[in-house]
Amino acid sequence: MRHSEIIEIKAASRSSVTLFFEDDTDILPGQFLMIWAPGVGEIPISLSHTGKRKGITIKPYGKTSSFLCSLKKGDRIYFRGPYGRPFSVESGRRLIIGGGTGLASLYSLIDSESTVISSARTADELLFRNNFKCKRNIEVTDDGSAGIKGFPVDALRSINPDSHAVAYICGPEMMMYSVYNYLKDFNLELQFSLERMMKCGIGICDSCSIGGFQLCRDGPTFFKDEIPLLVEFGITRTTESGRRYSMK
Amino acid sequence: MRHSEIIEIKAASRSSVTLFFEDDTDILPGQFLMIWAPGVGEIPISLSHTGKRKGITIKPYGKTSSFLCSLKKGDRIYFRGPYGRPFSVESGRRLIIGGGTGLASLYSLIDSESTVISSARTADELLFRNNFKCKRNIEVTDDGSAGIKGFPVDALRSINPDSHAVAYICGPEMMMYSVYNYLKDFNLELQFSLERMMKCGIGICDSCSIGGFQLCRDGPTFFKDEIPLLVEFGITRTTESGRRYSMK
Amino acid sequence: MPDISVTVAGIKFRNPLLLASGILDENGYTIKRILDEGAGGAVTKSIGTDERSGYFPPVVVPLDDGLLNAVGLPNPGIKEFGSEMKIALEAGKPVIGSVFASNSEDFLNLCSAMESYGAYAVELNLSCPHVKGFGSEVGSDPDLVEEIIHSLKSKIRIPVFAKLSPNVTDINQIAEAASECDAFVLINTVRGMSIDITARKPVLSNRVGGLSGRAVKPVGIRAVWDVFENFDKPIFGVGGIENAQDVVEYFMAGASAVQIGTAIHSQGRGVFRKIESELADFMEAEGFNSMVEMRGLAH
Amino acid sequence: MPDISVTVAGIKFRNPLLLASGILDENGYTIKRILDEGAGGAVTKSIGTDERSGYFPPVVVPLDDGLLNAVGLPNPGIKEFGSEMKIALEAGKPVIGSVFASNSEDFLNLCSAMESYGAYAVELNLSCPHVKGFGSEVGSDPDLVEEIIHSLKSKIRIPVFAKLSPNVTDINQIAEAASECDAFVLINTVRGMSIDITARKPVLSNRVGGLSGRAVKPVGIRAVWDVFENFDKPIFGVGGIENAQDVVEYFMAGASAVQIGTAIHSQGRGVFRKIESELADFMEAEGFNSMVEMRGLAH
Ligand SMILES: Cc1cc2nc3c(=O)[nH]c(=O)nc-3n(C[C@H](O)[C@H](O)[C@H](O)COP(=O)(O)OP(=O)(O)OC[C@H]3O[C@@H](n4cnc5c(N)ncnc54)[C@H](O)[C@@H]3O)c2cc1C
Ligand SMILES: Cc1cc2nc3c(=O)[nH]c(=O)nc-3n(C[C@H](O)[C@H](O)[C@H](O)COP(=O)(O)OP(=O)(O)OC[C@H]3O[C@@H](n4cnc5c(N)ncnc54)[C@H](O)[C@@H]3O)c2cc1C
Ligand SMILES: Cc1cc2nc3c(=O)[nH]c(=O)nc-3n(C[C@H](O)[C@H](O)[C@H](O)COP(=O)(O)O)c2cc1C
Ligand SMILES: Cc1cc2nc3c(=O)[nH]c(=O)nc-3n(C[C@H](O)[C@H](O)[C@H](O)COP(=O)(O)O)c2cc1C
Ligand code: FES
Ligand code: FES
Repeated sequence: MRHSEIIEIKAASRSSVTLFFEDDTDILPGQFLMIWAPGVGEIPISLSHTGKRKGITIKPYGKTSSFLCSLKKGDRIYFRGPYGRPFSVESGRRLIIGGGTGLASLYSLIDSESTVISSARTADELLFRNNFKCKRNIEVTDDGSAGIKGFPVDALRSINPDSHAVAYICGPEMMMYSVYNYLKDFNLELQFSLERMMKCGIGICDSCSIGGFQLCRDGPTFFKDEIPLLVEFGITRTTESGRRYSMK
Repeated sequence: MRHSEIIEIKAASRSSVTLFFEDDTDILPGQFLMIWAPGVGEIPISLSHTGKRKGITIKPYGKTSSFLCSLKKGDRIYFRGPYGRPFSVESGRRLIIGGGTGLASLYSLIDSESTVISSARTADELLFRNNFKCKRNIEVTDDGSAGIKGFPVDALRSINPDSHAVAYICGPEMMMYSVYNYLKDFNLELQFSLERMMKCGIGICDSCSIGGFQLCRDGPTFFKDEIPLLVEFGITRTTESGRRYSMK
Repeated sequence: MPDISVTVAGIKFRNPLLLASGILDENGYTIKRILDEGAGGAVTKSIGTDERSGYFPPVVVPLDDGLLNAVGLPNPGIKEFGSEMKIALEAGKPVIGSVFASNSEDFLNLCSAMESYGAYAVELNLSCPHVKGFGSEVGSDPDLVEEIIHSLKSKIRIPVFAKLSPNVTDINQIAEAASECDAFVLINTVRGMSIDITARKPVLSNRVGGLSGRAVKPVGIRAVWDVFENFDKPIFGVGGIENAQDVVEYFMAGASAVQIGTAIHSQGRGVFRKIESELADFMEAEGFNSMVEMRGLAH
Repeated sequence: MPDISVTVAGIKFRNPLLLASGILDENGYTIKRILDEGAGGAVTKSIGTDERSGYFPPVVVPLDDGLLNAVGLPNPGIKEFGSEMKIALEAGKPVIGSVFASNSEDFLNLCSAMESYGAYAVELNLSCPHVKGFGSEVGSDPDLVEEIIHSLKSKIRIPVFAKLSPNVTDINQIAEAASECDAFVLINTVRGMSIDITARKPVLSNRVGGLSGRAVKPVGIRAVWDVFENFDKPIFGVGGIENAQDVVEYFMAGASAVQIGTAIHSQGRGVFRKIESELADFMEAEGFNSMVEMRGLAH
């Protein structure tokens, strides 16, 4: 395990925080670290801030993420990685679609020409709100407390996807599934960063597998033309025990 | 283990042979290989011919060396290495003193300006006889069947050591001990390649140690000013079991 | 072209390289893909009677020369596993069902279910080093091992393989107890542990785990050698296999086929195809026509 | 400056880094040099009652991550070894006499001789994995181990250390049998084997050997952890130590001092000085003042 000291902490939404630390490793957008909280657990976390000064943005959810959110400046974080296939950074106008903490792994891809669709359950869960510069930012909330009431696909209807070269999408699988089905017949390139339970992060435990591919190693980035190969995408997934269940 | 095919075999004396093989590794004069005869044994052997086409010159002595001398062209030899500190190749005139198979490890150092003292028990055991070019070759045999009757020190009396820049010496320890005592007060640099039983070749088994130094790793090359540190040199040595005995 | 197929306990494998139990073989789609991508056969994750979530992460520590793991036998329970077997078997290659239990009755139920799912054989995990009450705790008790295998052999028609642990004083004693089996599988992981010195804690949530990969190859070679010397039975060699040389080393020690796990970590799923082609090259260069010619050759 | 000295069983070591038995410690001059060059203490090669030549070479196989060896307990016999002890003790640092035998009478004679030669302690090799009738064959029999140590403790005044093998089903059972000792030494090598596939033969002349070095570190850490959990006694940690991090890992698992062998192969005799200075740096950075503060800290 490597370790670093937390040099700064910033709120990223009402409950989510960004932890900043320094580390010399090159980590590309879309890659992740396995973050270890000794005695608590280990979870995969994408980098929201790449570069020498690195940042991870975490929402308190279960025990490990909640523990990480409670850390203070000066505390240590432990991690291994980076792991996974990064996004392929394309030239041209970008459409960024982030659901929940999914926006974290997309954050470093946002530029002044981008269209950003950010969604969350409620307004105060929107990540990095007013904290990035882009051409257009469409907010979407489940409850309508900010922006469009509904889901990212609802926001998509108000823009022209083909005025973008590429879309980068990250969020809950059912959200990505609906976005894929909506966008797949347009011309722009699609890059999805999928999310499934990961126990090992290095392609051996099978907990993150989808249609025979390991998300932690073959992904988490998958391209438009690869999605049909992921026969389980949006359909079934497995629990900690490996029990298969339907997502519908 | 690495392995190579024997591409040529040449007699080096009545009973000794040189086995030639190709190997890409860089091996310097004075270094050795641990040569393995599967099912028979493993012994250290110096390179008599360095360069891409390599040669080892072996005298049938115990079971492993005898087995190696019985190999045919096309057979495989197995080895690991190179190991050991090589000779330091100095400019200036060289005095080469080889006793028995000791001349093997010196062979690649002989040049047209060298004085070579080659010794063996009998004439037909002299290694590489008439097979090298040098300024002067003094032969010495125990029984007087060729050249001077006696030991290398006897030949030394007939030359001026200080007309040489460096002496390279390899042979039985008592021979080297007497050569050291004779030459130590002259001005030329001395480099000895010592020989003791070696079981591991890599500095862990202690079978080749001399005054706390491992011949296989700190040596086999030792310089004039290091010899006094080798408190056992010419005095005591140990058997296969580690039992110490006096060499006098 | 040398023939790299092998037949073990009546089962024909197109190549001798099986996926080892516990690595990428919990999800039927993954097993199918690995078989499609070149493995000669696959052993499933070890399955028990009841659902288990396994241990909380960290469940694995990557080391320079291998892995330390304590996954904790997560599995959906034998009932749920039928659907995964069905998907895996679509590859049209042998799938072997690995099972774990603490008594012979449970082993029998698990094996019967695997048989009914179409498993080509069952592999008894008598050797997992990190779960209380299972694995090597069962596999180090010769009487229990003998009873389990004896009771299975009269009731199960597909071959029964016994996977043994290297973490015992005398592996031949356990092999003797298991000698009614149709083949031995050697070895499971070696008990080990890793502590993070800045966190001042063991890394694995279970603390103790099993060492696999390059580090344990000499341990596996020796186990196969010893059991080959004493028993006239097929052996699957497992532990640290990364290339064709390693496969041949296991064969010369006495293996009839091999299983590969940790090398997938260092080389990805492509490791099966890679070794397959290296193996044919080696055999051609050294004059071997079939795998069986190499078996036990170093004895 | 943090204090890196340790006191184990009443013996003070200027640093916790001892030379392990069997590596460069047959010749008194070598032991003396290693002590002069930085080791905190040294354990001798294991000495028996009679002279033994050991096995014919090859006696060692260098691997990427360690060594496999079957040296075969060469030793000049206890009578002859007095002169080596004398030379070694000139370094003015603790020298521990390692001995091997197959019964308690021989162990007693060996230990008495070591005591008379000035050994600071004796270490019983109950764990060499590759010599018939000695080492782990003795060390896997709890009754014999208990008898040997019991008979020694009443007659030998210097501390008695028990070096145990990891090649057993339950190391705590053997530690229990040895629990009259003054300290445990964990671990000896792990049984293994290596075959050369072009020669088609095991490399070691004895075929089976013992694995040491980096590959076995997790096995050693786990053994120290387990014995520390169950016994209130000093422990020497051995196995795969190459740097200060490894030393600290052993301490946090429960070691009171460590021994180093195979790292001399990769790094030379200078490894003791190197680790000594790394250790002080680590302690300073992490705020430790003494070695004992780190002992068992990961439990
Ligand atoms: C590629 C990727 C990137 C991610 N990036 C981010 C990010 O940037 N920000 C963010 O907030 N989240 C991110 N996540 C989600 C994150 O990894 C966690 O899944 C999430 O925070 C919930 O963790 P937790 O606190 O519930 O963990 P815990 O409840 O402590 O669970 C941790 C892990 O333990 C395992 N587990 C759970 N229950 C059991 C059980 N009963 N037995 C055995 N094992 C069990 C699972 O593997 C689970 O993931 C990412 C996930 C992935 C796959
Ligand atoms: C650096 C170096 C370079 C050398 N170069 C050459 C060279 O170029 N040409 C050459 O002819 N010779 C060379 N030798 C000598 C050579 O290595 C052998 O020592 C010599 O050939 C005798 O070997 P053998 O056939 O008797 O081997 P064996 O009798 O088979 O013995 C091999 C080794 O086994 C060990 N041994 C012997 N008896 C026992 C026993 N009872 N129990 C356990 N182990 C035992 C010893 O380590 C011995 O060296 C060199 C030696 C050294 C140290
Ligand atoms: C992550 C992981 C999980 C494993 N799970 C199991 C298991 O469920 N059942 C089993 O019999 N062996 C299991 N093993 C052991 C392997 O099948 C194999 O015996 C061992 O890893 C040595 O082979 P390798 O070095 O090729 O990995 C597991 C090994 C690893 C690394
Ligand atoms: C070449 C060699 C010889 C050994 N001889 C002995 C021995 O005589 N007695 C003994 O107790 N242990 C012996 N050992 C085991 C070591 O003392 C040590 O327990 C083991 O090598 C693990 O430590 P390491 O990884 O630092 O080498 C030997 C090890 C090696 C590599
Ligand atoms: S997390 Fe284990 S295979 Fe992907
Ligand atoms: S031959 Fe073993 S130390 Fe030199």
